[in-house]
Amino acid sequence: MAVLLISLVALTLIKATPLIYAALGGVISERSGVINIGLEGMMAIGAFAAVVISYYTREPALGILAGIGAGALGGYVLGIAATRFKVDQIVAGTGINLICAGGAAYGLVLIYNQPGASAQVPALGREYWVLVALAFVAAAALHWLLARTPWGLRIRACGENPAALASAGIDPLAMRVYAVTLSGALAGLGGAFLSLGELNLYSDGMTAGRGFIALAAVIFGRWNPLGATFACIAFGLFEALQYVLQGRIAWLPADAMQALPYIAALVALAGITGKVRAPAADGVPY
Amino acid sequence: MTNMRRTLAGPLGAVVLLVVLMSLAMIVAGTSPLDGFSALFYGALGGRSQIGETLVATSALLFPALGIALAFRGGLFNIGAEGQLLIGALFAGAVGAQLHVAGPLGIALLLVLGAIGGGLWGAIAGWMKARFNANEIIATLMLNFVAAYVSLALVSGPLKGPLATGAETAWLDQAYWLPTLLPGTRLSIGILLALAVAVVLWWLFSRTIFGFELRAAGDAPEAARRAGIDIGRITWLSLALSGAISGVGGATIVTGELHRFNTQLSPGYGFTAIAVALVGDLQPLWICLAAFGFGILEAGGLAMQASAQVPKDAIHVIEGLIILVLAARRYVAARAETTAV
Amino acid sequence: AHRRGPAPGQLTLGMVTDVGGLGDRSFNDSAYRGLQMAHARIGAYVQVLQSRSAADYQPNLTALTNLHFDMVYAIGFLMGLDLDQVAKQHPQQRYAIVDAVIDDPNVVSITFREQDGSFLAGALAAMVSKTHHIAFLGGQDIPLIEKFEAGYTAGAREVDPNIKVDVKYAGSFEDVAAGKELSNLLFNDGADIIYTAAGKVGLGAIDAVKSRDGDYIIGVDSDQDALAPGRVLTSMVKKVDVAVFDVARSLQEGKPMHGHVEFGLKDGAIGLTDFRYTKSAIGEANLARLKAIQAAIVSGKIVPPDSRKALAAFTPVPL
Amino acid sequence: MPEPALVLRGIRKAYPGVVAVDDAHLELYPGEIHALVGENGAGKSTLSAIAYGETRADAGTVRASGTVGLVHQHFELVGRLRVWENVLLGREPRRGWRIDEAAARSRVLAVAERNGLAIDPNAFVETLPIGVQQRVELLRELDREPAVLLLDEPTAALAPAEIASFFATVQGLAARGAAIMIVTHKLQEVIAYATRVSVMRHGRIVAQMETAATSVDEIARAMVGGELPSVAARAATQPTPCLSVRALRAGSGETSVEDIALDVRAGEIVGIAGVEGNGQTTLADAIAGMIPYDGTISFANEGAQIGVIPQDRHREALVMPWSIVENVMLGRQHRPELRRGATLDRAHARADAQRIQERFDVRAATLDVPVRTLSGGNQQKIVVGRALIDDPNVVLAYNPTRGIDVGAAALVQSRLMQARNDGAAVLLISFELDEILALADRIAVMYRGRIVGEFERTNVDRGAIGRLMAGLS
Ligand SMILES: Nc1ncnc2c1ncn2[C@@H]1O[C@H](COP(=O)(O)OP(=O)(O)OP(=O)(O)O)[C@@H](O)[C@H]1O
Ligand SMILES: Nc1ncnc2c1ncn2[C@@H]1O[C@H](COP(=O)(O)OP(=O)(O)OP(=O)(O)O)[C@@H](O)[C@H]1O
Ligand SMILES: [Mg+2]
Ligand SMILES: [Mg+2]
Repeated sequence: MAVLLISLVALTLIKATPLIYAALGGVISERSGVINIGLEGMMAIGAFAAVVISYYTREPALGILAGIGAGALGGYVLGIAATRFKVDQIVAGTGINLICAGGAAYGLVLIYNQPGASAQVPALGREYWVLVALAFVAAAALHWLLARTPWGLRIRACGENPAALASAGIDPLAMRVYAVTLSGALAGLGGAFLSLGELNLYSDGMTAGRGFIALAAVIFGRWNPLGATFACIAFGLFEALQYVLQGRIAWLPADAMQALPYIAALVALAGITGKVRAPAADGVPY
Repeated sequence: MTNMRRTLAGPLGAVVLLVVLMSLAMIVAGTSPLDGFSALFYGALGGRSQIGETLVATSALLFPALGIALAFRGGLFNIGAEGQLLIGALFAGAVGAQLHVAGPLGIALLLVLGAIGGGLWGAIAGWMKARFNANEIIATLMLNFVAAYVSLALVSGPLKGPLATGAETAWLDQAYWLPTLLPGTRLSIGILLALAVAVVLWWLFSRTIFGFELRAAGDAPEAARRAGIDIGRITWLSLALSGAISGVGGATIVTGELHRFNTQLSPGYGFTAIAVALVGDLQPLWICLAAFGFGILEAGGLAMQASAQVPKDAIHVIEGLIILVLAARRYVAARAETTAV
Repeated sequence: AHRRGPAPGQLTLGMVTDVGGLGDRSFNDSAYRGLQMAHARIGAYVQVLQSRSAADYQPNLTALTNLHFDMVYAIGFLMGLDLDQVAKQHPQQRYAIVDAVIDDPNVVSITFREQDGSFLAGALAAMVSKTHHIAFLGGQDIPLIEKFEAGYTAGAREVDPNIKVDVKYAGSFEDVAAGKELSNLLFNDGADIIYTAAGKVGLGAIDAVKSRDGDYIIGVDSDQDALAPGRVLTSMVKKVDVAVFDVARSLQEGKPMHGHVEFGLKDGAIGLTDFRYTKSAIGEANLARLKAIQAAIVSGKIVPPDSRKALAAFTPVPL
Repeated sequence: MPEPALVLRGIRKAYPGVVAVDDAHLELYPGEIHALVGENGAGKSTLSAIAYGETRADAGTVRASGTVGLVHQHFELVGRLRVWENVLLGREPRRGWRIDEAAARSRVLAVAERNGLAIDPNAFVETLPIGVQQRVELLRELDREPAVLLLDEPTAALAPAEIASFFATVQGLAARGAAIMIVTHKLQEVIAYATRVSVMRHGRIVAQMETAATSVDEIARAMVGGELPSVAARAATQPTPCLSVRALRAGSGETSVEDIALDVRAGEIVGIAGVEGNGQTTLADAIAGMIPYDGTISFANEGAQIGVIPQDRHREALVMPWSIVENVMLGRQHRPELRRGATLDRAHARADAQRIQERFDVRAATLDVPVRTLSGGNQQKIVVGRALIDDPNVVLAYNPTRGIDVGAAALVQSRLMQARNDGAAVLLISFELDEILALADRIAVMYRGRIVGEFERTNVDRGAIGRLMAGLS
């Protein structure tokens, strides 16, 4: 029983970590007023870039950095499209998702001359627990940054009323590009955690909707880093529970069990009625 | 400078930019752009069966795109078209495989079932939004996952066809098959239905009171509420209708192409359709055009992969680029206009 | 690496993958190896189309048909019904399908007795397990995977009637991380051997076992032993490549195959790998016992179950 | 004369279909309070935005000798941030990485004190009444010590007492050497507080006067380019019961109302006087059926038509990206004359829009332009026009002339009077006591959610009303 509990906790943390990174990215982006539907793609490209760089340099730490960089690039493109070019944020995010997932799949062919999955590459060993811990540190840090620093104040103002920021002499568009880039960097880190922290390869489809779950966590967490982290943990816990319970409840088919975390999320969504309020200018172009 | 801007601004500019980007992608892949493009266009439009495949993809994208447009117009971000399509298909496939009703009535029954299934799935999110103010982006997203797992559980269990080797229902009776539109291809008359839905939606948005109220609720919810519009009703109704349209789309895939329900019947049409709807500016008639464009890519992409060694995923990159470039073109055009006075 | 179209007179082979796609290090990859063999040994021109959804099967098959390949392979039972339709529309085109039986004159149907190989895997696992607790990790709970599960469980019971066999499904063939997480869970729960039949998800399981002494993964479809030497006990190989190559060669030699061809233990198209990293861990006695079981299956003395229902009726056969 | 602080030369700005500003010249001098007046759509906001550098002119030059500050016609505040955060956004005092909150608060208090403004730096802006929000806007600009301060209709939403203190602040600033330009439609303010006044018409500056040497009438004539329309005369009516409110209790917190009893009869205008934030919004929303309430609100005749002029035209009345025609249909989409089966009769709606345009002199390039592109006053005219077009039994008017020019205001007031003369029951909520005194047959004074006094037109006592509004009895 104790063993079960420990693996449940370990599993929950491991499940939650990539979600937390992506969700924190989602928080920053949405607090600045940009809905980042592209988190999924940025995770994928981050996971891919991490593996490629680790493959060439044999240095997983560099791979992680590359993952962050690739995610940031995805974020930057989304940011520019959604601000300077006034592309609808949902459209731009959808485009980014296609480009990132397609680009990674394409990259596999170009680099490994083999579609579907990369070779195994040098990955983080036990150090990956550092990344798990770092996720929580990052959540706390982001919470503090948003609440206490000029940077945080400006991000929040940008998501509430970009015109006010403009009146204060700060370009809200630049602010948004910056926030979405950071958002992409975090999502990229989440992806890199998957491919080089937990595993040691990139495989098409390996992000498996985590970016979208992170997006949900942002809302469950009420656009607050700590809340979003909590939501990711809850989601991780439900997934872990689903894994553990599978096969223990004889009459419930495995596939139906797999729907459990999502159904739990729906119920939770109905439960937090009314109190949720998005940043006023979230999703509204400036 | 001004002249260059102007050229760039027009749709021509967008096309040129796209061709350049796509060529670059092909060169990186070691394929000559000439081969790539000829493969793309030959594969999409080079003959009857190619055109047929293109239109099959067009039809599959058009339904969910129209459904999405309906919800988006009402200010509701329905990103659950994929799940709604799947449940619509499941309803049609499950009943079609069990029950035997002959003739056009049977086909109509399956399409209606598709609408009911998808509509129900959309209405769940709508009800949650109206009743609990639950964020519809998240609700529809979660329902996608639930739809996938639940339908899989059903067709690998109770609804599994007796002869099926995979997770699918039994074959539908021939009587349920949608008539073929283009002989020798898989193109069914489903696409006509999709076009009809587009026309109805156009009429709905631009002419009817319901469409007016829907748009008001989407564009200015508080003003709409004060104008006596029941926002809750609009919310669940538009999500239900939106889901119903995607559901009919799922049913047409079942009755028109696959002739059975299979959990893997959509490669993410419901997601690509978001892009189709938005590239089509949420205007039903433009969406038809956008769906055709994406249909060309989907079908041509397959052929490109076959004869020019461009992997299919390259098509996703291209689709993504198209979305960004087309969406940005309006801004570029506007800029050119204001600075060129 | 600029590839061109086929030369005149070259044997042309096309292949459509199922939604698992290439790179699964497993089922689809194995079929692809068969094509590469055909390329290397008999100079065939080879083309692969991947499918993203069930709706892609027909267009993919049709696309290759339109390009007039000499043989079009449909990889996967999922395509059975689709191939049937396409084949009827194009009676002069030759097709082959893996894992399903299609009754068309222009289609060769290739199937395997996965339950037989899985039975051996289960028997081996039961012999090697120190905890009397082993596990099965499936991708999605679909009939094909059920064959693996049922054969494996029966094989384990054949050796150790009281063994505990945990069964979990990842709900996906792609979520590699889920494979690792579930494997760690199963290991932590006391299982010391996991048989995976889960496409790319299995890659995660293999990563999980790398850092665990005394625990093993049994790979599937392709020879996955080298992915974690010494930690992959064996792989239940399904030599789709051999079958695919055989079909091509017979065509090249002007004696094309017809109808339903079933591959099993006796053809060597199904079976366990040669334990090159794990021989000493398994021990000679166990290997001998395994041989005896294999002989019993080939002779029909043991009939491994191919579904959970058949498993319920299975009783160990005294040898 | 000293050097001008701001010089505008030959400014021109065209939008599709209109020339918003046309060859405008203007100079502002340190220490002066310069009023910029003009009809709705004359180009005042556009010119201010160009002077500030927010909008780029098509032609002309802007030269400023120091920082320029602009307080927009629509507030640009972040409701969910605190006062000090809004004021110091972009110029936050720091201690290391973090904001030095204590320093920030004291700095805001210091600026407020220097300018004679009372403010709680910790309050969340969205919880503040509009008058106080205006102070926050002003503080933000004041903190930057601007050499030139442009104020676009800063007093449109302020109560008389607030206006006086607002101008005290502005005068103090001018005395310290700032050049101030103030856009306003309240011509008395111009005479009372400004030193010079420029009049804009159709994008041009058509007149410039010393306020000491001019009058409200002269400015108004320059604005309109002729005589002002006079307000329709009050006809004799036989008021009959129409709207009756009893024991009404609604809302929560500061703006809740309690124990309200009120009758508005057909053929009369009842004015609700009061300082903003005393429950007027809640009362109006309850009568319009927009919020739940206890007590009774009853109409004498079944199915009475209510025409509503809401408080916030952007959020509550208009769909900004829609055309004028479509906005004219909004709220009327179920009216028999506008519908044909399930569809809407657009031709009829267009005719209605035309009628409104004529009756209210709406300045727009065409009826198909998005209302977003209209000037604030023209937007308001559409809202008023729509509320009155169907000859409603009850008219609920909330600050109906806020932000509209004197000519248009006279027009709107005339239309309200005509509606009354034609037998409508008009409830007029206004923060402008003058407007209420001019129009109302009866006046009720609201304070802290209650009606604290009622007056007949025949025996109004301005002083008494003022005292009641301030909570003194
Ligand atoms: N993906 C996972 N899912 C669930 N539990 C895990 C996972 N990864 C690790 N754990 C738990 O954490 C423990 C310690 O992990 P360990 O350091 O072995 O990670 P690892 O990534 O497998 O190592 P390596 O990178 O060297 O392969 C495991 O024994 C297991 O209990
Ligand atoms: N962004 C825009 N697009 C198109 N037209 C515009 C835009 N902004 C202003 N206009 C037009 O320019 C003209 C001047 O508008 P402006 O807002 O400067 O008027 P104003 O004098 O401030 O009026 P008001 O007193 O009503 O605020 C109007 O006709 C208006 O419709
Ligand atoms: Mg690891
Ligand atoms: Mg103005």
